[in-house]
Parts: sequence; structure tokens; C-alpha cells
Amino acid sequence: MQQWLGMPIDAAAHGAEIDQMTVVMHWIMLILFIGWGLFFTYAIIRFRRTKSVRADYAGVKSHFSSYVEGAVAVVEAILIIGFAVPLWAKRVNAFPPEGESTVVRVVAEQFAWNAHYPGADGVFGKTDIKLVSAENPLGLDRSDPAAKDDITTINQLTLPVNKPVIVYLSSKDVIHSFGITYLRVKQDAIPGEQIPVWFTPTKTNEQIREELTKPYSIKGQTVSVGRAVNRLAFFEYKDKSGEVIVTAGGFIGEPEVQKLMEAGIDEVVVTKDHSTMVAMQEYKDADGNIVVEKGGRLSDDVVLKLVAMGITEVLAAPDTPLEIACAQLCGLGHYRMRGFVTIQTEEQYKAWLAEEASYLTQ
Amino acid sequence: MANVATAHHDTAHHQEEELGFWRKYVFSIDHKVIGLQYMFTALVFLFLGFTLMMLMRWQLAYPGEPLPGEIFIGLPAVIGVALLLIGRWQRKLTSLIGMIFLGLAGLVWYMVTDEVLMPGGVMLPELYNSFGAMHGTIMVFLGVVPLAVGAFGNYLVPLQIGAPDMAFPKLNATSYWSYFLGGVTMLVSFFVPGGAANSGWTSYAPLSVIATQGQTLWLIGMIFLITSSLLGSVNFIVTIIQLRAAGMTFMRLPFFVWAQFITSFLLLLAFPPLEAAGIMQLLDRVVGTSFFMPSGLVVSGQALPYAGGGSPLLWQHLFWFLAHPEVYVLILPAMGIVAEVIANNTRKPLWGYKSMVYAAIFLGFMSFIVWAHHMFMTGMGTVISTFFQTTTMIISIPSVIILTALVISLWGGSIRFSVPMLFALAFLPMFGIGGLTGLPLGLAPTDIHLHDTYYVIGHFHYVVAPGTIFALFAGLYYWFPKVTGRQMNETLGRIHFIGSFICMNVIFMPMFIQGLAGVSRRLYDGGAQYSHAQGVLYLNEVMSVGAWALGVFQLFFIFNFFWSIKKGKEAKENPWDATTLEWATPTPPPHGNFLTLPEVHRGPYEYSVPGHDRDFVPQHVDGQLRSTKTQKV
Amino acid sequence: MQIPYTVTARPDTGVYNAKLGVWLFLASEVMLFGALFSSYILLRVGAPTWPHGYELLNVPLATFNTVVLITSSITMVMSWASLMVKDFRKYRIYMGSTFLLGLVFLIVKAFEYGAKFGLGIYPAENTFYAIYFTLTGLHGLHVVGGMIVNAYFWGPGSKMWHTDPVRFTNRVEVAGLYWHFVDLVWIFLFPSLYLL
Amino acid sequence: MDQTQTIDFKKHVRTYIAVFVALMALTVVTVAVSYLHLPITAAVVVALIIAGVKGSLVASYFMHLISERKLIYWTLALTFIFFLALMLLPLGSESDKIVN
Ligand code: HEA
Ligand code: HEA
Ligand code: CUA
Ligand SMILES: [Cu+2]
Repeated sequence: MQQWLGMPIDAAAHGAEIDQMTVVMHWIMLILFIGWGLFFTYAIIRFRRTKSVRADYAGVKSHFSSYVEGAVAVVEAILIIGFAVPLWAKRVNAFPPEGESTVVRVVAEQFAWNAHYPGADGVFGKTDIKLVSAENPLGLDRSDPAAKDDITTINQLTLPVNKPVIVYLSSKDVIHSFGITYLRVKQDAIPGEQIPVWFTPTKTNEQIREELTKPYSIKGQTVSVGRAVNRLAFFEYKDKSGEVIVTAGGFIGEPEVQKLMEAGIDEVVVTKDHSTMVAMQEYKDADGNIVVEKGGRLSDDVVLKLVAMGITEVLAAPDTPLEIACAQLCGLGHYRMRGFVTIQTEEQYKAWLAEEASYLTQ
Repeated sequence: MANVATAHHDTAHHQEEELGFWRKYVFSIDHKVIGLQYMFTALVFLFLGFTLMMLMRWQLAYPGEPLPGEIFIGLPAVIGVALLLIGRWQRKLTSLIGMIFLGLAGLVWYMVTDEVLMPGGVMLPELYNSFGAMHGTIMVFLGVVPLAVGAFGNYLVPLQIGAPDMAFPKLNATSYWSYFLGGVTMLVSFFVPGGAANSGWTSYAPLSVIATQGQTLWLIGMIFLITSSLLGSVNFIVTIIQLRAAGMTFMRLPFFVWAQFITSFLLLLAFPPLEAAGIMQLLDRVVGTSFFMPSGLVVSGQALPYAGGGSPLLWQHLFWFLAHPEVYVLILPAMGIVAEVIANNTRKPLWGYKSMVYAAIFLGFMSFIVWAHHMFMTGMGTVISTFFQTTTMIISIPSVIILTALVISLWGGSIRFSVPMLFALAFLPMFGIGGLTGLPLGLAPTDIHLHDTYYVIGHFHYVVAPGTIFALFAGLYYWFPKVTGRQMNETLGRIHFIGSFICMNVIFMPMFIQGLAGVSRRLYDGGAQYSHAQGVLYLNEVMSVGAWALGVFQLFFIFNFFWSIKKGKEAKENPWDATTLEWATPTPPPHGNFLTLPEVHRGPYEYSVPGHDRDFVPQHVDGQLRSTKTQKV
Repeated sequence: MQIPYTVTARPDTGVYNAKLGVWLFLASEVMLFGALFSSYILLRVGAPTWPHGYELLNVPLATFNTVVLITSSITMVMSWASLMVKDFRKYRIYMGSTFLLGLVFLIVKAFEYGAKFGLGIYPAENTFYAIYFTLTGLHGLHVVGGMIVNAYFWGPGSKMWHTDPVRFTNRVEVAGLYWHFVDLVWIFLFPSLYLL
Repeated sequence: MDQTQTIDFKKHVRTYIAVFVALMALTVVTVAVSYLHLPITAAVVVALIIAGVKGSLVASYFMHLISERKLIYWTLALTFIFFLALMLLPLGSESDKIVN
């Protein structure tokens, strides 16, 4: 049923429990609905005026329905006691010891996610709103010894796999919501408060990409000529005299649009932006040189090359599968308040930290 | 009966000579006229709220593509012109509404040609947010509640309980005009710099406090609307308790009246906290207090000039303290209408009337202590979340009881599939879907994944749109003959029903799929940016087309409605062979409703009483019956 | 057609319409002030430090105002009682003094506010003053409302005494219920803002 | 005016005066207590008790709740319950936050 519900892949230790509970609930809902539905349908068919001329004053005599209602109550009680409360308790009480987990501060703002790593000393440096600036969105006070080694990033949360993560969540301006679909995490970031969230990633980005790999159509997009300005042509277009107006991959500017219209072409196929996807297998052209290697971006020219080779569908996956989606209306940029999460192996993560630290020293 | 009726008629004429046009139609204190004022105003607002959404659905389906304004202006414009045509050889009213629709067209035109908010016809995020907020506000506070309570309640409650009018007629008029002012304020807010309020219908602080001018007008408008509801609810409660006709005991009240009664209590006791909150937010915005503003806010690099020390969650508590009862305000009258229509069209008493009444009372009571299920993600500990999860699950039981009773009432009936009945029947499974999907939201762990996704949007639209809106349509078709003395056209009605039914599901079913996939709500581009949304993105276009189609199908209703006012086929005094008191007055009922106050001898739904030749026994008709009990419980 | 029970009580409920009406209205008022009190508590509990009312506000003045308001309550109830015994002259006196006491209350309040504004202290100062001004301000508006009603029943409205005494007495009773409620709110407002 | 009325009128007036005196006294007490600067909880308790008594006096005698109809009682009881919910539940959620 999970697939059937279209629940997205889950990359966190606690995800399975939530999904399982969601599935259970939907089964119950389905059963109830079908139950009532059948009775309902049968009743309106059987007791339509033409069939049953005079109604029966008393109607149903049995009290079966009371049992149904009782059953619903019992089931709900079980759901609360058996699932809801213990699961929630795990989320908000059973925090792992900080020593054994990755600890990060995340401060939301319109419209970005600022991550703050305590660095080698494991202590967060002081922050002060007076120091807030474009370069220093957190207002981190570098003069504070504890702050010297602190690492800060924007819209990028890098985490090691299979190790609990504790995020201390807050906001600088309005209420945001820290939602990571694949990690089954969601928590409002409320100004003036610092709320802890914890989870344990179980899959690295590579693994998630593998899971998400599927045949991906790189066909172009058909638009009316009017809308084709400043886009790249997907096919070659000729006018009546057979003269090329624009080549496949060629740029369509105002003049081209004019010509196309004169040529009586009102719809053209232009390249669609596939650059958020990466190829998940290597593609070679006829004479064996690589068009795109595994993990390579599907940029416009790659796509055009592939199409030229007659390939319209490639094995691909999103380049950045894990996203922080802001799940609370926070202003005009709410829809694009997107951060990225990169789950890495312990080694990669250490390397990353080291690299970031090296920037600090210079 | 007949001669009484004629007697009524001449009193009616007598009345009309007395009062001039203004006193009679505009500043009337007759509950029926006020009810109609509420109805037309609310219907127009419903349409506006819908229009805003049709515009938004374009942006959702084709993000960033210029919006074909002509088409969207066209819909209200066509309606307006058509109504003017109908109005030419009909009453002033129709022409008036026609002009109002042209006004709406003008409003749409103003917005889609606004170069600031819609450069090159492309809707900016600000505008999208503002439409979203106003869609919610208009639908809830200016559309459905005024229609369900203000219109249906005002027109029918006094009739159904056998009263000459509301207890406080002048107060009644006041509450309409207060509502009207609130509506005007909201409309004006579309024209101020930055456009109307754009912080969601929930107006969460601090966002709403630092938002553009529209928010201030939103708050002022809300204060008018709240005042209106408070006055109205006092009036309803007093009317129902004090003005019941002789013999109309509480257990003989039609379920619709019970629904209105409980609804009034919800409005009376849940609205004041939002009024207080509204005042505080107004102060935060205007005089710079910090009720909802914590210390140390930095917006785009600038520290805000607020003393701080406030709490953003305070607003949420006060808002949801109203807004959860509010959602039951949206559904209870709908259930009431559906109950009336089902009893009448199954030709049998409601099954388990008493348990329905008790369930409804319990529902009303519980609805005051579940509100924080909207706030699970604000950092709740185990204890308090357990409390609210439990109350939330408990409150679903009475709904189950009511719905079950309604479904079982069909059993053994002799069902007439009249247009009102079609809408009423459709209400049941639709509310079922909406209600059941409320359950996973009501449990915090599952809410983690679903909170603020389209799953929520799907959930509540199934209860309010194919739920409440359908129930309201049922009511409009059902009581139309009572008000106008004419029937609405069956065929057009059926087309309207089928069309709306299909479209509603095409619009709202995909929302669950998107929600489960994790697509957030209130996204300007419908989630186009997010990789987890790619798989379900195509649904946006499907839903949008559904919404526009729904809009087109409403034409059948609107034209049918106004056409039938004068041209519909004549209706009998009691066209549906109904038992309740509103059908015991002539059509349309004169000022004062009854010549002699009726006396009630039995329960509201004495249909197909064994040992009676006719298959219905009106409440006011005297004569011994084998069973005067409402029915077995 | 006449609306029943505008004057006499409905046998089975035992009240006349306006009385039930005003009690319901007061119920909603309870929730209105309740919300503000709730906000007050929440803000105070949440605040790192919160001043004691008596450190910032003028307790003697407020005490005086409490006395004034309580007195106005008893004059109000006396005015009604006088009507019960058909003593219109006394009614006029009591109702008049109720109005005047209300006026005194407002004037004192005006001085209190004036003093604060004089020091450049406005609601925006901090959450304490925000809630103080909001609660007392809203209460003040209620006093004004009550005074308008009382003035009406003292002056023009009182004509009804000669045409329909019973109904007029009811009206005064209802006005009284409202006035006492305003007093009652102050009784809770006073300690929570000034004395704690 | 006839005898009986004067009698119970006098009775009424006497109760009103009594209540008035009580209210005054309590006002003095509550103010006096505030000058003791008790620890906050104690102060709150005392102040609320006194205010509660004063409030109920006004309600019972000036507003005649003492001799009021059931209908009114029920309405007020209901209001009071929701009033409590409005007071306590927000506090409850504030005091039960996720912490680590
Ligand atoms: C009319 C309006 C209405 C109604 C009746 C309900 C009913 C319910 N709602 Fe809904 N809700 C809203 C309107 C409504 N809601 C709105 C507007 C929002 C969003 C606000 C916002 O954020 O903007 C919302 C949001 C909302 C949330 C917050 C979600 C989130 O933001 O994360 C929650 C969580 O608990 C919830 C729960 C419930 C529950 C448990 C019910 C229960 O009462 C449901 C009980 C009913 C049933 C269990 C159905 C039983 C009937 C049958 C089974 C019969 C079937 C018959 C046939 C098949 C013939 N709702
Ligand atoms: C009662 C409440 C109500 C109703 C009925 C509706 C009805 C509809 N809503 Fe609404 N909606 C909300 C309340 C409601 N909505 C709220 C509260 C929100 C959240 C806002 C926020 O995010 O803050 C929301 C958000 C919302 C969204 C999400 C936007 C986003 O998150 O970005 C969408 C998206 O499709 C949507 C669509 C629709 C549609 C297609 C309808 C259709 O069902 C419309 C159906 C309408 C009609 C059928 C009109 C009938 C009237 C007539 C025919 C007029 C006749 C006139 C005369 C006779 C004079 N709504
Ligand atoms: Cu940040 Cu939405
Ligand atoms: Cu709710």
C-alpha cells in the first residue's frame, strides 16, 4: 500500500514507523469508506421511489450501527495509545546524547537556511544580531574563541550517514518550517524560540539517487512561436524555400521568430531545462567517445547530442534529491525557500569539514 | 389552510403598501428580507472567492506564463451582461446583481492589468499569496458562513419554529450591515498599495505584522465581520429559546434548527478571542506594540524597531481557538440542510434523530478543545500533544454518528432523486472522504509528513467544497420555491449537479496524491522547483482544468436561478409535501410570517406514518396519531 | 405581528428576550476579556522579567477609581430598585449619579494616561504597557458605551416610563446587568494590572 | 406604592448596602495586601481569591444571579468552562515544549 499511496522514499531511521502508521490509517479509512459506501449505494438503488413506493416509517430496527461507531472509537483509541503517543514521544523526548550525534544549528530567514556547525571544539560561538550582515547572516561573533572554528553554510546542510543528527532550529524573522520530505522531518522554525529536532539519515545522496534512477524523457517542449524567444531550438527548422531558419540547438531570437512566423510555423519544439538531472549511466556516441559519464549533468548540449544520436530517454536521477522545503508561508519567497541536504559517508563528511575549516584559516 | 393562506395574502399586500422601497428591501428589519440580503451578498462573494482561485490555478498549472486575462474577465462579464438581459424584463434585483457581476469583472480586470503586481500578465508571488489569503478569507468569512447562517438561518429558523420574526429585528439588520461593511473593507483592500492581505487566511505573526497595508484592512474588516457574527448569534439563540411556537419542544425542532442553535453558540463564544487577537495585531501594526513580536527580529539585515517580548504562538492559539470551532460552523448548518432534504426526499423520519441531536451538541462542545491540532509542528511536547490528539479523535466520533444516522435514514425510504436530493446525497460520501482524511492529520506522527502539504488542502476542501457547498446548493434548490413560489429547472439543475460533482473530485482528489508525495501548500509555482514534487507535477494542470470547468458549470446554476425567479414553473404552496412549519405559511411569507401563530402537535419528520392516507403529516396539523414520538431512537 | 416575550417572561424559560440576550452578550464579553487576560498571563509567564504593577502604575488613583466604579454599581441597582417601587424621581437621581460616577472614572483614567504619555510612555514601550493600555483602554470603551446607554435612559429614553413602565424597568435592568459587568471586569483588572 | 413592595424594597436596599460595604472593605484589604509585597505566587492567590469573592458578590446580588433562572446558569457554566480552556490550554502548551 505504501507504493500505492505514493509515499516518497524514506531515508531516515524513524521514517518506516511513520510510513507504516500512515499506511495502517489509510487501510482503516478505506475499509470504513467502502463499508459505508456499499451500504449507501445499495440503499439508494434499492429504495428508489420507483422500486419502493411507500417508505417504511421505522426504517432500520437493529442497533448494529452503534457497534460500528463503538468499533471506530476503539480503533482510534488503539491508534493513539499504540502508535501516535509512543512515536511522538520518540521524536520529542528520546534525544540521543549530543556526544554521539552530529549537532547543527539551523537559523531560517527570508528566504534561506543558515547552517551553523560548532567546529572541532564542538562548541557554538556566540552570535549577536548587531553583527548580522550580508556576509555574516548568523551574526556570528568571530572574536569569541569558541567561534573561531565554527563553520557556517547557506542553504546547504551536509551530514554524515547512520549517525543521529540533532538540529537546533530557530528563525531570524518570521515563522518558517524545516521540512525534509525524504527524512520525514518537519518542524516549524519560530523566532524567539530554539526547537530541537533529531533524526538519523540511513542513506547517502548516492544511494538515494540510485533509488530514484528511472528512464527519463529528454524530449523538448512544444511552445507557440511567440513563447519561443530566447530559447534553444530542439530540432532544425527550415522555411518553405528549404533554407535553415534555426539549427537544432540554435538560439531563437526575435529575427528567428519573425522568420518562423513568415514560414507559417506557429509551434516549435525548444529544449527543456534538464540540468537538475544527472545521467545514471555512461552514454557513448557512435565513435565511442563519451557524451556524458555517470553522474554527469544533462545540460542542453548533452541533451542535444543525445537526441542527435536518436536517444530520447536516458537513465537519470535528480542531482540534489534531498531538499529542505519551507513548509510555512513566510512571504513572497516562500515557494523558493529551498535548501539542500547532502548525506555523505563518515569519511566524505570528515573531508568536507576539513575543507571548510581550511577556508576559515585563510 | 387555504382560506388562511388567502387571508395572509391580503395582509401581505397591505404590508407592501405600508413600507416604501427602501424600508422594504434595503433597510428592512424583516428576517426574510435580511436573509435574502445575506444570500445575494454571500453568493457574490463565493463567486469572487472562486474567481481568485481560478486565477491562481492558472499560475499553478502554467507557472510564469502570462495569464489570459480576457478569459477570466469574460466569465463574470458574461454573467453580468446575461443577468442584465434577463433583468430587462424582470425585477430590479436581477439587473442589480448583473451590475455587481460587471463590477466583479472590473475588479478582475483591474488586477490582471495591474503592471505592478502582474507585469506582462504574469502573476507575482505577492499577488499569488494575496489571492490565496483572500480566497480563504472570502470563502470562509464572507461566503459560506453568511450564506449558511446569515441567509438560511435568518430566513428559515423563525419560520421553522413558528415565530413571527427574529427576537431582535433591528439587531438583525445591524448585523447584516456590519457584515456588509466588513465585506466592503475587504474589497477596498484589493486597491491599496501592495494589494490585499497576503499572509494567508491564518495571518500568522510576525509575517502578518510586517506585511503590507492590506493586512491592516483585513484586520479592520475582520472586526466588522466578528461583530456581525456576535450580534447574529445572540439573536439566533434568543429566538430559538424564546420564540418557539406552542408545542414546539426542543425535541420537535427540525435538525436544521438544532444545527443553527449549536452553530450560534460556537460563534458566540469562539469569535471574541479572535476579536481580541485582531485588536492586538492591529496595535502591533499601527502603534508598534509587540504582542506577537519576540525580541531580536532581523528582517533582511535590518533589526526591527520592536521592543519585543511577544509570542508568535499566542496569535496561533487565539486564531485557532476561533478557527477550529469555525470549521464546524461551516459544516453544522450544512448537515442541517442535508438532514432536512434527506428526510423529505426519503419520505421517512430521520433515523436516530435524538442521537444526532446529542452528537451535534457534543460536537459543538468538543470543538472548543481541539484547536491545537493545527499546531502539532510548533514544538509540542508529549503531554499536551497527547491531549489534543485524544480530543481530536474523540471529536470525530459525533461526526461519525451524525453521518451514519443520515446514511441509515436512507434505508427503507422511498427516495425521490430531486435536484436538492442529488446534492444532499453527494454530500455524504464527499464529507466522508474529507472527514476520514482528517484522521491522519489528527495524529501528530502522521501529521509530520502531511502537515502543510496539499493533503491538508484536499482534506478540508472535501468537507467544505463538495461538502458544505453542495449542501448549500441543495438548500438553494430545496427552498427556492418557498421564497419565489416557483421551481428551478430540473434539467439545468441535474447538469449543474453532475458537472460540479465530477469537477470537484477532479480538483481535490489529486491533492491527496500531491500531499502524500510531500508537496507543500501555498507554493507560487505549485512545487515546480522541488525534485520530490516532479513526479506529481502534471496533476497541477489537471486540477486547474477541473477548476475552470467547475466555473463553467456554475453558469447553469446562475442562469437557472435568475431565470426561474420569474419564469420558473409555478410551485404549489407545499411543493415537496414537507412537514415542517416553513411550508405552513403562504408563499412568499408576509411580514410577520403567520397570521395566527401555529401550534405544533408532533415531531418534525412525520413522513409515511402508518395508518395515514397521505405520506406526510405536517407538524401543525391537529389530529391523533398512533405515534406522536419523533421516531424510535 | 407582535414578537412575543419582549416584556413578559416566557413561562417555561422564565426570562424575557432582552434579558437572555444581554446575558448571552455578556458571555461573549467574558471570552473577549478572557482572551486578553490569557494573553497577559502567557506574556508574563514567558517574559524573563516582568515589572510589578505597583512599581509603574498609580495605585492610589486606581483604588479611588475602583471605589468610584463600585459606587456607580450600587447607584445603578438602586435606580432599578426605585423603578420597581414606581419612584421615578429617585430613579432619575440614581441614574444621573451613575452616569456622573462613570464620568469621574473616565476623567481619572484620562489623568492616568496623560501622566504616562507625559513621560513619553506609550503602549509600544514594552509588553507590560501594551497589555495595560489595551485592557484598560478596552474597558474604558465599555464604560463609555455604558454611559451612553445610561444617559439615554436618563433622558429621552425615560419617556417610555409613562407609556410602558414595565418594559422601561426591564430596559433599565438590562442596562444595569451590562454596567455591573463592566464593574466586574474592573474588579479583576485592578489587582492583576496594578497590584501584582 | 403599596405596603408589601416597600417592605421588600427596604429588604433589597439593605442587602445592596451590605454588599457595597463588603466590596469596599475587600478593596481596602486587597490594596493593603499588595503593600506587603508577598512572594508572587502568594500574592496572586490572595489577589485572585479576593477578586473572586468581590466578583461573585457583584454577580450574585447586583446582577441577581442568586435568584436567576436555570437557563442563565447553564449558559454561564458553559462559558466558564471554555473560559478555563482558553486560560489553561495555551499555558499548558507553553509549558510543555520540546526541549533537549
Ligand atoms: C468544514 C470544515 C472542516 C471539518 C468538518 C473538519 C473536520 C476534521 N478535521 Fe479539519 N480542517 C479544516 C476544516 C474542517 N475539518 C480546515 C479548513 C483546515 C485547514 C486550516 C488551514 O491550515 O488553513 C483543517 C485542518 C485540519 C487539521 C490540521 C492539519 C495540518 O495543518 O497539519 C487537522 C488535524 O488534526 C484536522 C482534523 C480534522 C478532523 C479529525 C476532523 C473530524 O471532525 C472529521 C470527522 C469525520 C469523519 C471521521 C467522517 C465520518 C463519516 C463517514 C465515514 C461517513 C462516510 C459516508 C459515506 C461513505 C456514504 N483538520
Ligand atoms: C469555505 C471554504 C472554502 C471553499 C468553499 C473553497 C473552495 C475552493 N477552493 Fe479553497 N481554500 C480555502 C477555503 C475554501 N476553498 C482556504 C481556507 C484555503 C487556505 C488559504 C490559505 O492558504 O491561507 C484554500 C486554499 C485553496 C487552495 C490552495 C492554494 C495554495 O495553497 O496555494 C486551492 C488550490 O487549488 C483552492 C481551491 C479551491 C477551489 C477550486 C474551490 C472550489 O470548490 C470553489 C467552488 C465554488 C463555487 C462552486 C462557487 C459557487 C458560487 C456561485 C456559483 C455563485 C452564484 C452566484 C449567484 C447566484 C449570485 N483553495
Ligand atoms: Cu520560509 Cu516558507
Ligand atoms: Cu481543526
